[in-house]
Amino acid sequence: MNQIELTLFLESAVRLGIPLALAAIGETITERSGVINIGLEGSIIAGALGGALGALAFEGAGLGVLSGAMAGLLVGLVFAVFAIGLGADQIITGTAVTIGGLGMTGAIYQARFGATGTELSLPTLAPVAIPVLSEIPLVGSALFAQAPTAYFAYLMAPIAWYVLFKTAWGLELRATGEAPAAAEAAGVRVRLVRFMATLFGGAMAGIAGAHLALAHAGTFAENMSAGKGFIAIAVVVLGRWNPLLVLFAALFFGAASALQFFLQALGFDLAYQIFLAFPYVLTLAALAGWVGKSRAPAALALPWEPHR
Amino acid sequence: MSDPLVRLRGVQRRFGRVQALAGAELDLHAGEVHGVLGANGAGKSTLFNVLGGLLAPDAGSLEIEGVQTALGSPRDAWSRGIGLVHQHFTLVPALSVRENLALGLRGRSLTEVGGVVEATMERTGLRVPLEATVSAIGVGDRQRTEILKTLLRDPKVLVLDEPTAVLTPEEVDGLFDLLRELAGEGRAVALVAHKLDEVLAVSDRLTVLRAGRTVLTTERAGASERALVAAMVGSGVADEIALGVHRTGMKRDAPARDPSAVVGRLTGVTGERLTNATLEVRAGEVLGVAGVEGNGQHELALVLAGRVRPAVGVAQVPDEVAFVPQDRRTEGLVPDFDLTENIALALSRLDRFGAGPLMPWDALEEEAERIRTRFDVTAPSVATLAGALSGGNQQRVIIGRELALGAQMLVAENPTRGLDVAAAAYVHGELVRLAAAGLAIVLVSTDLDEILELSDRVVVMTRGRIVVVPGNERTREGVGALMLAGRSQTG
Amino acid sequence: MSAGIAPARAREAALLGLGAVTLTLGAGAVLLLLGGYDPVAAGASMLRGSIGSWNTFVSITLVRSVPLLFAGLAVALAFRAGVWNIGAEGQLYAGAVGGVWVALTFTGLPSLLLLPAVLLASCLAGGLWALVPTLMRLRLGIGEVITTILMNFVGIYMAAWMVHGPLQEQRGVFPQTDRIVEAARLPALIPGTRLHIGFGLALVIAAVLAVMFRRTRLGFQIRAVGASPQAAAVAGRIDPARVIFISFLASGAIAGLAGGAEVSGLTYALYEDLSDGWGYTAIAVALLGGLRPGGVVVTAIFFGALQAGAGAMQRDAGIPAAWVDVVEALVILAVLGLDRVRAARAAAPTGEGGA
Amino acid sequence: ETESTFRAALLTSGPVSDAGWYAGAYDGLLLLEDSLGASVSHQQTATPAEFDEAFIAYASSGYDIIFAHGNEYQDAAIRAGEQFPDVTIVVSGGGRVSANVVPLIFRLEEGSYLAGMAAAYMTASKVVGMVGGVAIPPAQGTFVAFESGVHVVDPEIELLEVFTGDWNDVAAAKEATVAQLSRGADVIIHNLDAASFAVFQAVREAVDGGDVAYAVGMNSDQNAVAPDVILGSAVIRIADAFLTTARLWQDGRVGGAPIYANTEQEVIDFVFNPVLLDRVPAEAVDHITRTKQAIRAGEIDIPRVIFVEGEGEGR
Ligand SMILES: Nc1ncnc2c1ncn2[C@@H]1O[C@H](COP(=O)(O)OP(=O)(O)OP(=O)(O)O)[C@@H](O)[C@H]1O
Ligand SMILES: Nc1ncnc2c1ncn2[C@@H]1O[C@H](COP(=O)(O)OP(=O)(O)OP(=O)(O)O)[C@@H](O)[C@H]1O
Ligand SMILES: [Mg+2]
Ligand SMILES: [Mg+2]
Repeated sequence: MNQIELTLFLESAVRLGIPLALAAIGETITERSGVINIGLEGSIIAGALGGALGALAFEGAGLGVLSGAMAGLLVGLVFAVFAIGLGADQIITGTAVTIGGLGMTGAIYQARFGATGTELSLPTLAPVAIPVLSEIPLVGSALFAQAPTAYFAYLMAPIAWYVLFKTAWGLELRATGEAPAAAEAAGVRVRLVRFMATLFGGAMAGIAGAHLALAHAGTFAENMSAGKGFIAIAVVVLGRWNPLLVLFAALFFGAASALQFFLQALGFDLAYQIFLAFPYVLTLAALAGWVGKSRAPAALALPWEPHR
Repeated sequence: MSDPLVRLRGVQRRFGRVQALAGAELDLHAGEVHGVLGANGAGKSTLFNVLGGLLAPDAGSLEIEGVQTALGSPRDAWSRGIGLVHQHFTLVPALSVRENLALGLRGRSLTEVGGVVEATMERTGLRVPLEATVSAIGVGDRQRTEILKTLLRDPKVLVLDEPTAVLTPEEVDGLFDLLRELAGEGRAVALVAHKLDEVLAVSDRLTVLRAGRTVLTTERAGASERALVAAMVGSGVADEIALGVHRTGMKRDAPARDPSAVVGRLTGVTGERLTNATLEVRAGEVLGVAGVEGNGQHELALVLAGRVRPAVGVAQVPDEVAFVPQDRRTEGLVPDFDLTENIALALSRLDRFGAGPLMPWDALEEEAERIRTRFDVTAPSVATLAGALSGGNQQRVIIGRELALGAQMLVAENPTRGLDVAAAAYVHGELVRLAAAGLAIVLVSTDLDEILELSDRVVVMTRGRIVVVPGNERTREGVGALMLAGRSQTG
Repeated sequence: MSAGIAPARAREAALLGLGAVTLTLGAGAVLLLLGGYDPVAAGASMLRGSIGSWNTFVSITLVRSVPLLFAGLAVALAFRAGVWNIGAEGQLYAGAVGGVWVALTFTGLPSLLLLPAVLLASCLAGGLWALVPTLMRLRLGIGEVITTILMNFVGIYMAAWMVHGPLQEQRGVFPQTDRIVEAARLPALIPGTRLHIGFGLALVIAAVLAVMFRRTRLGFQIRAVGASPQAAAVAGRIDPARVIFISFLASGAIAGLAGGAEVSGLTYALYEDLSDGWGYTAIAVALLGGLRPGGVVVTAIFFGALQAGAGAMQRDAGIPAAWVDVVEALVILAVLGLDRVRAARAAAPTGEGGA
Repeated sequence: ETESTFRAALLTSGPVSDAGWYAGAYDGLLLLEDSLGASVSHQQTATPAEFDEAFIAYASSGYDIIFAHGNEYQDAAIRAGEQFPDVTIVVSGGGRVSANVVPLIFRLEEGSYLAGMAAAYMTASKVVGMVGGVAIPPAQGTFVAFESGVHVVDPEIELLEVFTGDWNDVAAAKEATVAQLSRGADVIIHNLDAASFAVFQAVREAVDGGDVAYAVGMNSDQNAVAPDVILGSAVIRIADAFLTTARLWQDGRVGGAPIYANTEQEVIDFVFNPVLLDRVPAEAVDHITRTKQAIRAGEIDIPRVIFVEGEGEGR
């Protein structure tokens, strides 16, 4: 690759990483509270449709992102009501929410645009180049000539990190995910904390979906989330439940994915399925080389009922 | 007497088939230290959990400062000025001590918390390693953290459920001074402990629970040990426990054994928290291991019990060693298993339960039943989940199981921690009997009285090293001094 | 654990659960009405298409349940050992590839040899697919949740590559393998239906697992390590690593059978998109079945019926696939609500039968 | 219900809301209902196991003709055809033939050959890209034909090819397109479903960034989707093909041999985007129009991927 190609590759890596980062930062907060939301996929696709419909209704991509966030949050709410409110198993609930989210968005899309869909063209979230930063050689345009949602992700990572590790609120959140009984005994409202964390995760996933629809594709298609919810969950682990590392992990995964298209475009004569598997294999390798054990929050996925 | 700060009346609480509380009563007055006694499973923790807002009572009333109150959560209890130090730790293992303390002080900024913590440590003399992760500190430090966490919120009513079990004698004395001081400031202090002398030493008034009911409330002045024990366990067995066996019946002057039969031997074992540990354990003796928590006793116990193979040095121990581990809820038991399964965990390896691929459940269930009866475990049946037992009853199950192993050697860490007087006496009696029968016993304990009373030889662990205590220094003071040499390790 | 719920709480939880059931089913009906579809017709076609007749039940519902059954048992086994194997999907694909490879390679063998070889190969391949996360957990301490998810994607692409490359049909045109020989095909379990003996095999495995958990030392060790690896090691002197190794690989092997049985019992060739996320559905199946083999059998058949009914809803009631997914999700949520009712009732003290 | 009505079913393995390949089939089904009074039903299937099930369910409940819209159905179709000799199964892009199972072959190569010629006239960089979903023969066929269309005009032009592995993954399609643009491609053709929008979006962003680049629509007339960047579309009029097929079937003329749909019947076509037509040199328009007529007349053999069993005789 020459320098221009390298720059383009990096741009592509960031573009592919951003939706993962958005969803994974949200999920990090959710998981830190002891909830694993594998219904994330449902929130992402809802965010994509919500973003698309919002952008059409309000004739602007910005408000589209906001409605995407709301849609993602709504799906997160359904998950939270069952998994936290009712104490139902988180994995089953997440499975149902994913199926339901994919189905519901398809149903709404068809109700709005007809059974055979439409060639939908949306107001898009155009890249905004940040004056000086985007001129940095090599990485400047990749990192700083992106859609506003990318900057939102850059911003949320340190904010989430700060809240998580430096504030009393974050302390309560982490305690809730590690030892809910102890947190409750200290006066933390475990279920409330988990509710909020899950809704936040849902909203972030919604923004990720809106980004896909408005910044990336400029359209909505059924199932366009294409498994990103699951990858985001893997990214959270790769980022060791630390929002800053999660951002990097997402970009890493984005780079691995971008590489596959560049290698294909470069004309490497390998079956393309091998390129497609590449980011996953690379992530496995990265994990193996990523020395030191990271540990999930101890109470992750365990339903909690104050034992009264 | 003034109106009580706390008045509990007719409190009932049921867990499935178990009526844990059946009309318990308790008054706590400002300015008093109130001892609460009762056999294992009497309902002490349940009652305090009701007071702490953790459990909702099925019936009964709670008044705080004369006002009828219903506590919906621990949060409510906190806001009413009730601070509860739980029997089982309610710390977050993955967080640092400082963070755990900050969690107790919800809502204040972290810098503010720092100041309050320092001040409280200063005032109470409770020193804890602030930056350490809780999972890496010993139970003594955890207990201190737990108490500190509660005190930070400046409660009007302070309730401590078995706080002394893991503290050294000096620390117990210090804690009691602190409790008196706190009471002197006009707070009400309630305390559960199983050692009568401790409770008697610190309390102004006493309440005894039996089978979920309050059977006695009395001024300290008017209480005799005998009457208290009678109230706790019912009249019949009280005498021998209170007066005889527990106090004096244990100590043996001349152990009957063959001193040449070495059952276990460590040579130059070095590893985590162990430095060049060399030790022999002989048949028929009780070897007492004293030390401040975190000086390597637990690691020594694991090696002696054959649970950990040392990286450096040689450990010659029997294939089968009975082991009563320090943390009963994570190492001793599987809380989600029933009693039979928990007993099977250790016993199903034994030849007498056959060697085929199938589990001999019938025989194991019989064995479980036997242990339940023999050790008087309060549980509806052997199909009860271990996690649903009171702390003392969990300990009984473990001890019963390990003794049934019929091993040549027994390593026990704080075997009577959390046991009521009767059970503690029984366990002590068993240890003595087994030693007499030729078993090699290693008794690791933070309870110096227990060590001094039962042991033939005593060693002290300080900073991972073993120091043998000469016969003439085998006194509370002598051993205590050796132990304190290792104090800074944890402080 | 919910053993500590007091009577009032239990009643409250039960009511909450019932509310959830009513709400989700009600919401489903309202949504369908809003979408312009007839909920009654939808429900009827769902029932008809899943349990409407003996033949429907056997040839559609039970057939659909087979991969869920294998994969569900695989997940249940792993979860019981405290191994979070989210990788049944990848293991299923590996199993399908392994099985089809043997079936295409040893075409001369008699059925009596070839069939067991095919199934064994699926087991081995599935186990091999689980080996990577197993070693990464035991050797490197890397949690299996992430590694198994990643291996799923790798497995799916590996199978896709196989049908585009090494195992592609002789003509080299379509992304599929050649059809496997008769001798490598699982015979019908009930003659005249589509149900192949894979279903029987799954039931046998379920029975074996049930007996293992309840009666055998290994089963007990697995449960102990799953419930508390520390207590298992200290009190039970069980080596958790060994138990995890065995359970993880066995789980992968059983998940591999899901793929092998699908290929040799039903499709007779390997295709891309062999599975519709069954490995993930299997997690729900296993958990809803309480991680008990018997429970898994029931929930796998339930999910089989759900999916069979979903097809019928499209065909007979004209409800589009997207809507069918919505209904499916709502039914799962309603079942979750019911499950809460059941749990609350179990916790409530009922005389002798209590907690 | 009158005697003359017949029952037609459609199977797709993707959502019909894709405004493309599946949507066209669904429109076809509705066209049978409207024009021929057929009673119709549709099922979206996901796995090979479901294919069998759906065929059996439709055949055993009296459906007369089943359109299985994708080559993935071919094996299951043969099995079902044997079991239910009275039903007729039409497999779009299928490769296997029996008495009552027939492939419906869309000669989209004819359209994409023309698209290739257009691309060759428009490329300034002499690099042209192709972005595909899954590498199945019909998709590969369009690329092969596209390539030869390009080379008919200018044999020097370089072609890039990428498959994303997913017809609907918009993010993958976008990055694949960006990758090709960055390799210098300035005309991009696709063979995708819903993800095709991302190709147009990527090209549009390149144009917004000051480059000159074009996309080519595929499968349906996509000219209106992104009129600012789409040069033209290689079109299949699937609904028309279904209608024609159903009429043939009514006449008893379906069975035992593949059905071909091509430019001759105007099922396949290449249509320029009128908005951008003024940028296309007259010479190019003329050349393409002439070629189209030659193809219709059967004078030009378009290279293609042969995938029907026993096929060799061409059209
Ligand atoms: N959550 C629970 N579920 C079932 N049974 C319980 C539960 N909590 C307590 N019990 C039962 O209630 C009874 C009282 O237990 P409690 O913990 O109050 O006893 P305790 O007096 O604190 O005993 P110990 O001295 O052993 O700590 C015991 O029989 C115990 O098994
Ligand atoms: N979910 C549960 N189901 C059944 N029993 C439980 C459950 N949780 C705890 N227990 C048991 O209920 C009782 C109360 O639990 P807890 O953790 O509060 O311990 P405790 O012994 O009562 O000490 P503490 O005073 O610290 O509460 C204990 O006997 C404990 O073993
Ligand atoms: Mg207690
Ligand atoms: Mg207790």
